[in-house]
Amino acid sequence: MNRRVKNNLFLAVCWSAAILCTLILSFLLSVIILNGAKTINPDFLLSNSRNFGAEGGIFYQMIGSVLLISGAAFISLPIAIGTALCKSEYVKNPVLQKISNMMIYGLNGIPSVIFGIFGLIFFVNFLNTGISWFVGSIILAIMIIPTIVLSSYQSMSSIPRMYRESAYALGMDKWKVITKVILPQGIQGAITGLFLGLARAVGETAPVMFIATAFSGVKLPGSLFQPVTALPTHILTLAQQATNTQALQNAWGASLVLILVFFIFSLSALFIRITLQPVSQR
Amino acid sequence: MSAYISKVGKGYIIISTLISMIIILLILGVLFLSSYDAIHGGGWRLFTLTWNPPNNQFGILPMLYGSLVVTVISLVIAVPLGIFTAIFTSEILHPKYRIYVKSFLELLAGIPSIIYGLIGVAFFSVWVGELFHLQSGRTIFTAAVLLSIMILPTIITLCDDAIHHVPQKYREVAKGLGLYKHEVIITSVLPIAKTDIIGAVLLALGRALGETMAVMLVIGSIDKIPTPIYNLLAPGQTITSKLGREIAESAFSSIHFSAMVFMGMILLIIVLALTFIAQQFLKSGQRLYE
Amino acid sequence: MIKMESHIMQIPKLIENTVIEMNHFHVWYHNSHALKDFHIRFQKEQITCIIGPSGSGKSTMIRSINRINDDVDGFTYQGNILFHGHMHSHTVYQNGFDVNHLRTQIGMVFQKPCVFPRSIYENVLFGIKHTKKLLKQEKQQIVEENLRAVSLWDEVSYRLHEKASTLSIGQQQRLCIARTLAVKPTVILLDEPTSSLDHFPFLPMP
Amino acid sequence: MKIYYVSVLILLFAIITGCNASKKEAILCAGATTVLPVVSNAAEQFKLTHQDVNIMVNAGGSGVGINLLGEQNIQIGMISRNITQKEIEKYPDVHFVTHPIGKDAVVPVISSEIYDAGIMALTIEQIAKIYKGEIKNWKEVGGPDKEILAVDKEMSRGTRHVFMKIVLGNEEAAAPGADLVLGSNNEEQTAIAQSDAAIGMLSNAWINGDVKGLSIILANGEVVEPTLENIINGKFPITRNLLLITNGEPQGEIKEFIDFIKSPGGQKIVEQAGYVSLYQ
Repeated sequence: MNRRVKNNLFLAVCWSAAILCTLILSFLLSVIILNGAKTINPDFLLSNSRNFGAEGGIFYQMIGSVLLISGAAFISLPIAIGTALCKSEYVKNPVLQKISNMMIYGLNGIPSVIFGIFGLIFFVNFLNTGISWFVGSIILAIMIIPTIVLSSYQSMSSIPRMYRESAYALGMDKWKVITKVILPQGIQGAITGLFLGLARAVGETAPVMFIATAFSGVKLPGSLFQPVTALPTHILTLAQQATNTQALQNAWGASLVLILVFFIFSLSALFIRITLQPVSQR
Repeated sequence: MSAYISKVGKGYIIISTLISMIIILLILGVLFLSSYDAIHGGGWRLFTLTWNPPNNQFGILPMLYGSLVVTVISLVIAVPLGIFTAIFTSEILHPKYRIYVKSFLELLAGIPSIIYGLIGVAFFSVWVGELFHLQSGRTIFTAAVLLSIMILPTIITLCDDAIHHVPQKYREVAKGLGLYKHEVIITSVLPIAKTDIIGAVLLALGRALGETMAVMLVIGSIDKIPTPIYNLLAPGQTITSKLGREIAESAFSSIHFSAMVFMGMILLIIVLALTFIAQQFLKSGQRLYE
Repeated sequence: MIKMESHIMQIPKLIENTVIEMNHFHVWYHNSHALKDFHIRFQKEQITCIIGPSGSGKSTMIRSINRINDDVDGFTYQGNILFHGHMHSHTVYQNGFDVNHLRTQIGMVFQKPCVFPRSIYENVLFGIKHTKKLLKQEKQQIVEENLRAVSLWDEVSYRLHEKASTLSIGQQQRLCIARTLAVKPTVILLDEPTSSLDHFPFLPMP
Repeated sequence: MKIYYVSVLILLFAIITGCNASKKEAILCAGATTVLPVVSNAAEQFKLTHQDVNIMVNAGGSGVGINLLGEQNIQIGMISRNITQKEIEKYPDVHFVTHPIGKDAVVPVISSEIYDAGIMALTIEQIAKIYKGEIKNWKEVGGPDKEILAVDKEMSRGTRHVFMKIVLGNEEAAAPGADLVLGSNNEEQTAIAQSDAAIGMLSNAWINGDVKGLSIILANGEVVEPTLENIINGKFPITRNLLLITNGEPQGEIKEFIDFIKSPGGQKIVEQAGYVSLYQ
């Protein structure tokens, strides 16, 4: 019976680990949702923050976050699609493939604070752009390029060779094949990756806090080269005064909004991925 | 006309590929150039115990120690918990629910770290302080616990994939020989999933090392190795928290700044090495959620 | 679904000579009815062959006997299976029944060979070492005995500690049979194992 | 698909040109969190009368203010200490001009639990010993038997410079007895309130029910409370000026903004924030 005892013990350990994890993770979510829900109302969402963010709302922080990630989307999407096309259509040499994979996975693994430092040195100081919306968007764009490249490459390489060959057989040149056959499929993968990337980018604090955001007094940036204010850095400011109940309340509210934005992006990515049809089934 | 467009298109593809390939080299190059002053001026003096910029002392050992200890402890907590939970989701839980659990975990894996930081300041540091009767709950241990919770979803979902990908036939053969469930899992499933699990742990290790915001808010930010050296309930400092707090304070092109960048470069090199090694282990690769 | 019954010659024998009997046994996978109202009696110390077209439910039936099917998604059953062991008779599908013990009594060899990524030596001992504490000497003896039984000993005796995956498919399948024999089951269920054997060596049954 | 892309490009183009066309002048300020509430409230009021001026205020500490101004990334630096000789030498092209806008005291603060237990005043020497690590328990200074949690600030913070200059004699002195290093006044206030045996340094404006200001026992035995009155008459030993710095004499809107803070209307904001105005 010793074996049976061991078996039950093992199963009990697995069950308790799973229960523990569920408890921890649902604690996290419920804390944010319950505390955040108390704060969120139209007034909170539509007014600007006062007194270090402890009073007022988060209207311009939301606008700032949207500006940052839309800038990132515009910059990263074309570059990433180009890279994915190159990987799937031009690079046939396995060594080159391996090198490009290493570069992309490497870029994906770089800690976010390093991107912040890179932006601070290269853009803010070396190119002297100042702390600005534009630099923040560039850095976030660099961060999400790998996600988009991998996702679009995956959907491009899933197109059966037959489709390419029949297109060539009709006398289409390479560029025509790319735009008519490869891209329509690749775009969906790219959009999936884009949403996943943006979900990650919208919550990033370390890369933007030195290079793109200002503390207060920022409304809409007048140009590309002015600072914005963003949700994550706002939460950072509020978290540093966590004993001020009003500030903490606002921090929960801002967190809930941030998480909702993150969930919307993630879920749309999942949705697109599920509804994505391979070219052969259209 | 068509040939012209084709040329432009090819140019676009090549340029964008070059951009995305060169960025990582550019980052490495920029960091190296900026840390050159510190390496040149400091040399081995960088690896000492005292960090005091006004006196030109830039010892990074306390930060290296902090990063190492925080990461190791968080893995010690998260890896067993994560693997057992992954065994639960892939082997014990009814397959019907697995997809929901997986989606939930993958969503959790992406929650922004600043929110973990907020929860850490508002709850964990207070709890740790009260639990151990400390003056302040901002300790290495608090940071490690918070970090372990952050990497838990990543570990669970990657290990679950690894275990799930073990072909069903191994389980059936082992069962057919009269093995109990725990023997089936321990002796036949886990050894086959081993390499993927190692890859998952390495990826989680990389993520934990590079985590900034959550750690920065709860670790206490003292540039000292605690006494005695194994006292985890003392404040400390990691490379990332040091960078997050101090990089904007140091003047550009000073030795101080250069020493900070040097730390960043060490961190980057370690994390890149881990990523490449992990990629060798994870043959299935190409996951989007890490 | 073709009813298998029609393809099997029922041999009326005495009850006490029966080792396994299936009574009115049904299997469903989700909504598909894979096995319909199946009766059979397997005799002790006999080889019973079941022949039928693919998809007729042969594997389903054989996998129901030692309850390997339990964890298959959507599996439901009706009816009962009796197993007459050394001392007791059991209803296989009974709450609280020690299914692991049952599986040491009813061994099974699958259609495709499946060796664990370990040495040949450890593969033979894979099942038996959990049920019995073995001395080193005994282990050596069990390995040799069972490998000889599947005519593999001469081929691999000099490289017992190499990975089992270095064997050919046919050798791997014989290794799988040896692994099952090592547990000393009363019954062995063979799910078309010969389709993987490169030649047909003589298989002495215990 | 093509139409989508073209329209996106047009939109992007419109945003960029539109932003540049509106040419709003922006004044960037950064620096000490001590000065921050004054400047950011003043900026809000200033904008009521000067609609076309945009003033952005960033935190970071006095050191950050000086560095950013030195690198000419901002127009106004906010500092709560004097510029050191080293910093002036570091930026030879920049001519730092200081503009005092008020006065503040840096007060040694303790958790309310310790204050209620009877510790209401300490000598400078006792505080110095705590930060040097020579006094480690509150009972050594007549309080309850609890270990002291000494909260320090990041090196470049103005509050720390002023405090350490008086307490340890050198504005960049290391504090080996410190148990925690934090940044802004807000963060330090939070940590001291969360603990029940902490000592720290805060600007006078951050003292509240959870974080109590200590009185200081002078060498002649006189006890000086951190009241506005004592700060105004100069009795409280750790006081400082709140300063704005610019590169050269300010011009145009920057000058108007600084003049506004110095005006009676602006000084009212200084008083509301808990500081001493220039007129007192």
